[in-house]
Amino acid sequence: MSQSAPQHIHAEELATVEPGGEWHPKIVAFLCNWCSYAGADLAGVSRLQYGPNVRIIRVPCSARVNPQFIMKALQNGADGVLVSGCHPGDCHYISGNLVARRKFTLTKRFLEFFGIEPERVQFSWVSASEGGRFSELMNRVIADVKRVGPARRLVKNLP
Amino acid sequence: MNTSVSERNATAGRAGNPYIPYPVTIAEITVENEARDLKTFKLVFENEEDRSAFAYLPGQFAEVSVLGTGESPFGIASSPTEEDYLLFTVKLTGTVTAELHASEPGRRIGVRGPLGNTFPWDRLEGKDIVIVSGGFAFTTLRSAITYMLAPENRKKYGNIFALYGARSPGELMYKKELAAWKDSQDIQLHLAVDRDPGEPWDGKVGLVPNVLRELAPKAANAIAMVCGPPIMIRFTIPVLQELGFAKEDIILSLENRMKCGIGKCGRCNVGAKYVCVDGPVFSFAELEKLPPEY
Amino acid sequence: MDSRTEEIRQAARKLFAEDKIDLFIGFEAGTLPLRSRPCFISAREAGEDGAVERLVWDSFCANNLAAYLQKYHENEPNRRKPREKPYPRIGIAAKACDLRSIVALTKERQVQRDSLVVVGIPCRGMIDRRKVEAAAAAGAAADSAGGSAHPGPGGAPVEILAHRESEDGVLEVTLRGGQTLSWPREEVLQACCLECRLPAPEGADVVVSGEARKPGDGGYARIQEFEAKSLEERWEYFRGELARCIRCNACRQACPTCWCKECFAEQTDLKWIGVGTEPSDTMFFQIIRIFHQAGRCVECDACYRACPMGIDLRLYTKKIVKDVEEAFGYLPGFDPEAAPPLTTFSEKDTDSFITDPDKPAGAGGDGAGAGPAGHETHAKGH
Amino acid sequence: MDRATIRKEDIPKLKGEGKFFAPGRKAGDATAFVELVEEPAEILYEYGNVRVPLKQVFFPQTEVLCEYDFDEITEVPLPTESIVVFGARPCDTRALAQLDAVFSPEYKGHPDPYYLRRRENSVVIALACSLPCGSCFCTVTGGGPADREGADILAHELGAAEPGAAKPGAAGSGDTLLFEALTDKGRALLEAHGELFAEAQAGQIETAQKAAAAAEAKVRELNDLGVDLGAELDALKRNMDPLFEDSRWSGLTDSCIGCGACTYLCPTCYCFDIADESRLYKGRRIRTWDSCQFPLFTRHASGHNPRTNKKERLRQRFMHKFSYAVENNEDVLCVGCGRCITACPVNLDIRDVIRAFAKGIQSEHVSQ
Repeated sequence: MSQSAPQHIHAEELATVEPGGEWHPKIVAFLCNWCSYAGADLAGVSRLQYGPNVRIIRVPCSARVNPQFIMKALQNGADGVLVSGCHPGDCHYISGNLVARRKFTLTKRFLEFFGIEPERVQFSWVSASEGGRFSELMNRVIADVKRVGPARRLVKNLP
Repeated sequence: MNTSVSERNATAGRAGNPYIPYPVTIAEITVENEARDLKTFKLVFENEEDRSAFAYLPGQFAEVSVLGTGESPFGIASSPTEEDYLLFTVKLTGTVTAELHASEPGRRIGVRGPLGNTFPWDRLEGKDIVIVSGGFAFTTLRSAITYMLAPENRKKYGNIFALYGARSPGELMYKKELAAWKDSQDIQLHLAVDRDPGEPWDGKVGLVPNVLRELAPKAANAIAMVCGPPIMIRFTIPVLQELGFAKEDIILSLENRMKCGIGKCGRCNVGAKYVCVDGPVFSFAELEKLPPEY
Repeated sequence: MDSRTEEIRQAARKLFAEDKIDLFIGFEAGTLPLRSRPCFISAREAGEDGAVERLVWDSFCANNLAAYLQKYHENEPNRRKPREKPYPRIGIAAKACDLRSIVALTKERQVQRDSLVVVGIPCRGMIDRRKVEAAAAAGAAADSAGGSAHPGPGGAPVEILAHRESEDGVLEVTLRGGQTLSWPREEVLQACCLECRLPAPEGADVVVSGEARKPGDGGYARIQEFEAKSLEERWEYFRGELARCIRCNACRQACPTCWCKECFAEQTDLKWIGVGTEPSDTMFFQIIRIFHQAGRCVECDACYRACPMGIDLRLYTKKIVKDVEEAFGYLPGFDPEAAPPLTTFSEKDTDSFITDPDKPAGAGGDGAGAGPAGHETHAKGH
Repeated sequence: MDRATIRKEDIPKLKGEGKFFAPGRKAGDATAFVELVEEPAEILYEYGNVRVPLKQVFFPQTEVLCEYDFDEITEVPLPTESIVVFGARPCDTRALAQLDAVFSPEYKGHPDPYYLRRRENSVVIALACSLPCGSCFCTVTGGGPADREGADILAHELGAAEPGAAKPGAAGSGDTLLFEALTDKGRALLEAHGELFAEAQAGQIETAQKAAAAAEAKVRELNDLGVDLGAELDALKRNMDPLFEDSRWSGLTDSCIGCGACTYLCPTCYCFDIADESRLYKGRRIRTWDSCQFPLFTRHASGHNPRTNKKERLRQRFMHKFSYAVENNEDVLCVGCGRCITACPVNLDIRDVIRAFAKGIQSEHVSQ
């Protein structure tokens, strides 16, 4: 149904080329509700600058992020995907991010094995108090993705 | 079983391509029941030539097409005598129906059809008609009743008996039509609910097969048309046979998963018959010869 | 035919006679050369003449029979009352890989181990049909000057009419045209058998005689070689292989641990991938299908063997096996108690793949999955 | 000019303005009809049969029906390019004839414009089979290694090895082909390329006929399933229908793993799915091959499924081929190419099924 998450991981909506002609990558960020999302919020209220082409999808825990979400974002044209949760030990659900870490370890290596650029899919930990770290992280990811250019691999060719 | 496929229009879709839907607009959406999972969509053709190409008879169905979500087959609930629009009553079940239910009037969608065969109108002429229905399968029978009650058609048929049951009064669809038919001399309409509704109710109480046995419509020179959930059909057929209806005179309508609606895609077959083109209307005599894959 | 065929028949006869099983799953002769096929004998049939005698064992019993078990042991979720009908008791002829699958399925509660009687067969490795065809084509070309051999069906370079295996491990095939060629079976074994690290059927209830082959080295060398290639080369290879995919789902259906009642690929409400052959969809399907095997894949190569288009799926399944072992010290084996690696964690698990803005840039970590991660850790209970 | 010879090296010159398909090798050992884009084209002659059947040229696995932007439909124009296919085995062209019947407007009252348009614009050149494989049973289904059904031209390799020769001297050792035009479209192609053809000699025609007869005898020797379905359609139908409830189905289908390899690689299986795929509001409606072996094929939105298990699904496949198709089309939906046998991961063999019901037909003969 139209409300379902994956259908809405549409990066297409994001403006990709600014009037000046500079290419801005489309980044989808899956942030855990308790730490990273709050960190992003703090970055916002603290007026810390980071690239505008990020669309944040809030998830209850980084462990909620299924590799299928990442694939779906890439398929729908995201140039980069970031997943961020609480620092190990700080999970709201005690160990969600530790289980997630195993999943992400494999996801990261596996996607690279197929030939997906390592810059495209990144994982991080950001706490609720780390607004500065969040904006630095975003800028880092944006710079990385800019370096490798627009996503081609895995992007679904649709009219 | 009545009108052969080739006699009807060979193009089920725009520009002679049966896969391309006609553009239509949702003119009106009516919530049909208290559970709010049944809505009737009134669709209006955008092009006059499409409207006239879409020549149908009660019993047929069409593929309603929501771009981006897909297509689903629904029985046509309107009658060809209601010339200006098509009606489809849709139960909220899957992705297409959810998208339809979330729509507002004014949305443009598509329709492919008319598809399938019709009720056996040639055979029905001059006969008494017994209609038995339960739940939301009443749609194509609404079409049939409206068609027969039209002034130009009424004299072709004898006595029209209709029994329509639902779980509770709030689940009966087409309230306006039901009210009009109740007052009409042209049809004996009986409404039934499964159990005592605990509210004022002047209809029957009981399951459709039991109420049918009690009302006992005459089988002489009559044909029965039955639509409803499989369990109701299973218990209604013996009652009709008790009443004296021959297997050939019990008319049923089948449903199966469909995609193309034109006999190509291969999924709706029951034995060698394709529900989308050889059906959906079958007599009980025909169905008995087919494997039970529906 | 393997001399152990008779032993397997004896075992099945005994189990039926003692009323220990309702069904026996083994292999029977196939209808094509270089093929044996799964065979099902019910207790009712077992009394008939020649029923148990259908069972054979040879070098072509490659299918992983564990794939059939969930059908008979269907897991009924949220069942409160005890099951009315007992689970059918099944005897199964199992190689080590089938047995490892049975362990994995038992852990996932898809199979009731105590209603199975596993007849373990020390595995000598199974012969790879495609290797034989390729070797035969090369042999025939070298032998009959001035022309190639009679090609076989479906793109096979040569048509093999018959095969014969000798006890001392030589495979002889007869080609159309009467030519015969032979190889020591070691030369034409499946790669997964040559690499197999656990060929002995540990934990079987009955074990037939014979010795299993010597354990192989796991075959990670090819993965390391591939990891060392450039991103571009890896992508091109994947793209080229997947371009042949026809979405027949044979890989998924043949896999004993692909048991979801509804595959993510077929979910319609939450539609993950399209139904067509758009490369992005076929890739999405394979990446996630194989990822779902992390910590569960027993390297039986059922998917690779089943693929009618000969896609190199084993490269990717092996990669996930290697990563799981390197990162979490886990190899799906015979231990029903070991916790699957993705259901647990260790505080010492690697963090090396994390992008840390406080550290110098490097695109977050491992890079190309090249080699083992920084810290090797071990799963709980392993 | 109905019979003429052409040199193999000239075959790519038949391409014309449109598309030209011929057997080729994909990566790995898979073979298929590949589009030859440029000359000199590499055409594969050494093949028993290509793995992916000819249907993919006329009924591609994925086909766009229309595109849409929000609520506006843009029809995708029907294919207009001309198509020349060279080197289809006669079983594949016979399969085309069976598909023609299904997609024709006469079948159930509706045409399939996509398939029909491609067929109208095509010339199909069959290449007679000189060396049938062990899994071939074309003669059982009414065809044969030099069957003419569905083809516009039947080509024969001259100088191909005699089957059973001690030293197979390469299936394609001869460099000349004999063309027999079977339809007007075939004759037109020969005339349009008159400069490439030479008058066929009586000896060449005789050679081709001999090779065809020998190949046919070979198939009969390899696979005599005890029944000639093409000649006994009535008996087949009579014997298949009561089989619906036969207890043997579960034995025949026990080993099925429920994949779609048999149906996707079958040259006559045509079932398809229609689906929308879009990003936001823009997208396309596609149709793709589908398989009766998948549970989703028949599952209603309510969750009810008329065919719940693999026995029922596999029975549907065989009943469709040998009973329903006979009733609807007066022909079986099988050409005996053997692809489903070789592609099956568990060696489930359609010949076992045919043998099983052939017994019923044989016993009819005895009782007569």
